[in-house]
Amino acid sequence: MTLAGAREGAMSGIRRAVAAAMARDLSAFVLPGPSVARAMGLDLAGSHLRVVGTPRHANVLILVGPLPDGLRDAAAVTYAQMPRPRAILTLGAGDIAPLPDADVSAPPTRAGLRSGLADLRRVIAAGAFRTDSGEFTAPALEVRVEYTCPMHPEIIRDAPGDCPKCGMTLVPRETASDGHGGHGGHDMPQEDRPSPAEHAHAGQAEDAGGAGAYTCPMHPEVISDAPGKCPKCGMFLVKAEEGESHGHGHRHGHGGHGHGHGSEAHGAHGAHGAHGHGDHGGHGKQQDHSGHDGHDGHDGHAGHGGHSKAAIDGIEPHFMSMVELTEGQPRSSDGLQMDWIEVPFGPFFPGLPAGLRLTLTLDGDTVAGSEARSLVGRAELVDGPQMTAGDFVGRLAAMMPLGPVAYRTLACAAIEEASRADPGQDARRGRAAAVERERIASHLGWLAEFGLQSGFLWLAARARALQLAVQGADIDGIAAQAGAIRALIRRVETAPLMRMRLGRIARIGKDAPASGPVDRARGVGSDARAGDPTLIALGFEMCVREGGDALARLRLRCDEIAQSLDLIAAAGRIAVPEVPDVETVSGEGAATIETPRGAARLRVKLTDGKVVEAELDTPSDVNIALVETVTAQRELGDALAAVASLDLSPWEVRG
Amino acid sequence: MSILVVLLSLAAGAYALAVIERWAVHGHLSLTGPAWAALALLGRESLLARKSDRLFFELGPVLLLVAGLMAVAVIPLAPGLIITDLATGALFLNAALAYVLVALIMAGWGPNGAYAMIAGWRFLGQFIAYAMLIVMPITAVAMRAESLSTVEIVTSQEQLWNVLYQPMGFILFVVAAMGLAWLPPLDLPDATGELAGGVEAEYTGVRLAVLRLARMVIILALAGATVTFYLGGWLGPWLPPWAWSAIKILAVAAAMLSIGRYMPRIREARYLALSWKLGISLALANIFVVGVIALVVPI
Amino acid sequence: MTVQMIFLAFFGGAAVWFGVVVFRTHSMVRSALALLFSQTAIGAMFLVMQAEFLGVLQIMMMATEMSVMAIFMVMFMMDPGGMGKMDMTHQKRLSLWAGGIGLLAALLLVWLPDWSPVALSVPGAHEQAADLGRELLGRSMFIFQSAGLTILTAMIAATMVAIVPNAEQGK
Amino acid sequence: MIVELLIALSVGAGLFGVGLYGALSQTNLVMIVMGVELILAAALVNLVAFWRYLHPDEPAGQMFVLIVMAVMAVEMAVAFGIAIARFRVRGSVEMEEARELKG
Repeated sequence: MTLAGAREGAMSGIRRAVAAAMARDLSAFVLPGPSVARAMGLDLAGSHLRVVGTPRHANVLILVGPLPDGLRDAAAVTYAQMPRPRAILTLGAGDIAPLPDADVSAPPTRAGLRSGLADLRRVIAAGAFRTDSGEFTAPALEVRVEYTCPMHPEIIRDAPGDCPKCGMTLVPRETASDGHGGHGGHDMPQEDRPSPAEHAHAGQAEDAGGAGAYTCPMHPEVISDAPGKCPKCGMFLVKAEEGESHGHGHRHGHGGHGHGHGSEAHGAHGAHGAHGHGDHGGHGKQQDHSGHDGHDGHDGHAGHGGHSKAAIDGIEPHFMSMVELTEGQPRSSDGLQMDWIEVPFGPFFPGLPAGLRLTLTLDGDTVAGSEARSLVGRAELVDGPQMTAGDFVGRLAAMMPLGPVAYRTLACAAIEEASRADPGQDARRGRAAAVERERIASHLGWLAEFGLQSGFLWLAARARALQLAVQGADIDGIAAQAGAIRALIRRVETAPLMRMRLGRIARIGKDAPASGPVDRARGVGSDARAGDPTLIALGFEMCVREGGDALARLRLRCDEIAQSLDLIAAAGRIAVPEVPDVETVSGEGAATIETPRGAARLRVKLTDGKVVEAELDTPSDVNIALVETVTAQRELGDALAAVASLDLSPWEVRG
Repeated sequence: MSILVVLLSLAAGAYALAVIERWAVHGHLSLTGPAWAALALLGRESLLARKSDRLFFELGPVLLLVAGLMAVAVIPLAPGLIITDLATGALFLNAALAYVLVALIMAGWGPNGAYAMIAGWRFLGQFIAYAMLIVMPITAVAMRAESLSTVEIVTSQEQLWNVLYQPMGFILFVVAAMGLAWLPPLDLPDATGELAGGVEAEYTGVRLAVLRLARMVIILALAGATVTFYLGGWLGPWLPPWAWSAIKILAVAAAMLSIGRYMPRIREARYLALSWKLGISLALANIFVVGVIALVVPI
Repeated sequence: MTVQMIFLAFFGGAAVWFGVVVFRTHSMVRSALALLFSQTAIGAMFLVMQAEFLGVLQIMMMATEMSVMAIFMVMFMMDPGGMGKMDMTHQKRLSLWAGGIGLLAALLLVWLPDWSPVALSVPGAHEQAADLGRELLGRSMFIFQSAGLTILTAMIAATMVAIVPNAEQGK
Repeated sequence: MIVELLIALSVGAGLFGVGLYGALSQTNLVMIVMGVELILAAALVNLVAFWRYLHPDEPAGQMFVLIVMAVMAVEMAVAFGIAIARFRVRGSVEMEEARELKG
């Protein structure tokens, strides 16, 4: 047995003991995420392995369920970040390119997990070290060096040379292919890095002096032919350098702010710098400066033309102005403009929903801007020209790994609506109870994720165990767990520091569009169940909480768990819906179901018993738009807690 | 000789603490677990992050370990069982632990990763919160002992342990110590859910092993400091002094490790506000009360 | 050649060398930490000179002070990582002359006078700490309290200068 | 013992020279503060050396060192207060760009 990700070295002596230790001590990084594994009923954390939060600390990559196309590149980066020896275990994942073939594959069941882990331990113990271990390469990992003109960012070449516009020597710049796993930079030793500040230096050789002979040190746009005072601030104008006259804006070689955190951060800097270099008129003197690096050797003002602001008398020519660097940057909430870095979180970030790519622009540790995107993407609902009803129901349920029962029920209800079929009262109650059971599991899963994110590990462990117990449990199983679940809820309500952690963050106003618990936690809100006679007969009443912040959402979810327990008890039976027999009916129908994350609406069109058209509105589609609101000007930890409090499912978001 | 004994017991303590941590965090008790984990960690590749500040990256974990060891040097385990009994031991402990901050900033800056860098600077903010609350309760302790020597601080508690003499100081010190050792719920610099490991995020293999060992040593040093300052050090009936020290230190360390499991992480700004507005006022009141008691009631 | 002499020279050399590194390195964090190590070496010199309390205090205070310095360096520098190798100096010649002349003058002052007699023994560390305490709370109490008040004033004043004025906060 | 005194004082002189160079040559306020810190550190070394080798029985010498340490802290606090205020207004703590403060 060989391990694809073995570490270089002969398997002998002490290495055998080390390999045995590695086999015992498995640290797993789970793709797409532990939440997906739990939704499939797999108890990873309870299988004598540690689930870790960064691939750097993992030696096993566990892939659960099929890997969505949008996550493949990120998965490759994640794998590349793991230190060798590293292994891959797939549980029902199928094709996992561009990752190397799985070392062990097993079906995604509890028994499969057990046998898979046992096999994995054997493989690692036998083959952790190998003399001929190969390199792992994937397109996503290639760092491309491209050449760009410091003055004309639109000029990008693959080879060094001169800029066709101004004749300056192009400078190298690293770019990585898109789709990084959110853990900046991989580990290839590379010594000579292109320094962004060199861009800035060169970039300063930008336009020649000022227009007039005198200018205000504070307001460079004030230009006068004669000495005097600035009309804006009353300061004495200072002598500007002689130069050809052209109006210059505030250009700043922004690249000087080089923390350089990973190539993505570089990219972000480049983007910042780009608008600094955006427009500039012709400048004929540029050729004179082509190819000069740095500014050493320039001993005078004459012919230097090196500063985008008119050089103030007395300032040495090589001096790089900090005012210019900070000038165009947006102000942050505290008025101190810091270097902004763009940090990607996700798609496999431990504290965020798996598959969600959150890009935060950080100003210090305050979030200045954010962008949330689902890398999973929802595919077409109807595969091909038409599908049978059974295939369609199965496909929709498989597309939503975090809520399969609710979407299965939704698909069945919509098809029944289209075919005017009636499942009967008993079936309706069974279905309602099945959806409620999934709601309990989903909310418990959310509590586990929240516990993990906020370091409330007791909650994470307890909620995880209860979620696994509830999933797929029959009516007696639920009744057996009800006491424990209620105790957990009470404990959550009274946990110390909870209000301090979640209170008043991620507040959402009453007019912003929102769905599901997010909506009901702000005092108003709607619930698709409120119009369902079956549920009303079971005693359903809409839960509402005031506040609209993350704490209210937590409490509302707890309320809903308690209520769902009551509803299941009242329903008396749990039944996942059967695919309705539609034969050759044609027609259109729509159904709405309150999934754990909010109301989902499906409209289907049947032709001769086949589904030909379908349209789905999901709650996460609505709620993902709130990310920007809830993170704006928040401290990083609060921003992440805010995003988590929305309970997004990237699988529901339109691709 | 006593140096060797202290270092050996430190190693044993670190191992015991690792067992306790696994039990507290991952929920299963395994006596051999940490040994396997350490061995496995040593066998993994030790990656160097691209574009890292190599010097800081390498030096961070080592400095952390050195800071922890220096702090341990002034903690008495039994009469005569101490690496060095400095006249300014209580202050020296602070001085050594101040380098935890420096080490974390290095480890955060070194690997050139955003998560690690934010984590490093976060710890600086956290430091501003806990720093005064480490020093001010110690002042009150030293006032009672009329000495900064840790041995004399222990012997001053023969009549009554400081935890009863100045309970307020004890609480403040433990909270601050948990901040210093970045233990949950004050684990802002390596919050898994927020920063994917923070300062630890880019470390692998041997370097990660050093970092984790250093963390254990620091927790032990702080538990030892708590025991020395407030729980009467080696004092206790029936058992030999070293046994009392071991029991108390491990119990305090276990308590500090597991308390964070039962509550969410505190927000950075809240911790700062609480420490300065409430904590420092209480610490001043504590000093005042201790001063009055020391002058009026000779215990 | 006493042990004390060797250690003093070693830590002194380290202090000066790290002091030079402060202005020679390009990375600002390195610069701040070099200053920290310079100050730590000075603290070690104090320890060698048997001023235990002062040495420990110096080592403790500087660790925190210089870490704060480091974050300010990162905040207020254009090129904190030092990747641009920017020149951030001015009036180089003047500074070199001034530094050199200052050094020479100080050295002259050090080497010319006759410092004898030199005291051989110092009080023990316990005694020193106790003496210092009595000094601070006895004869020099007024000076000590003034220093404390000055620090408090400076802290408040610096905070006042640094925080956003209320009027602007709303914007 | 006289040699130790001379070593310590020479170190003080060296730190003073380096600090003076730094304070004069740097353009950034924070770097200037670093230079000043070095100069004050030189004073500290001298004070401790004088206390140790000339008047070891006089705790007032040690007290002086405490006062200088306090001055270092105050100097830093004030300098950074000014730096923040200036950065807020101007976006720069470069001395070259603070000419209007020159009067």
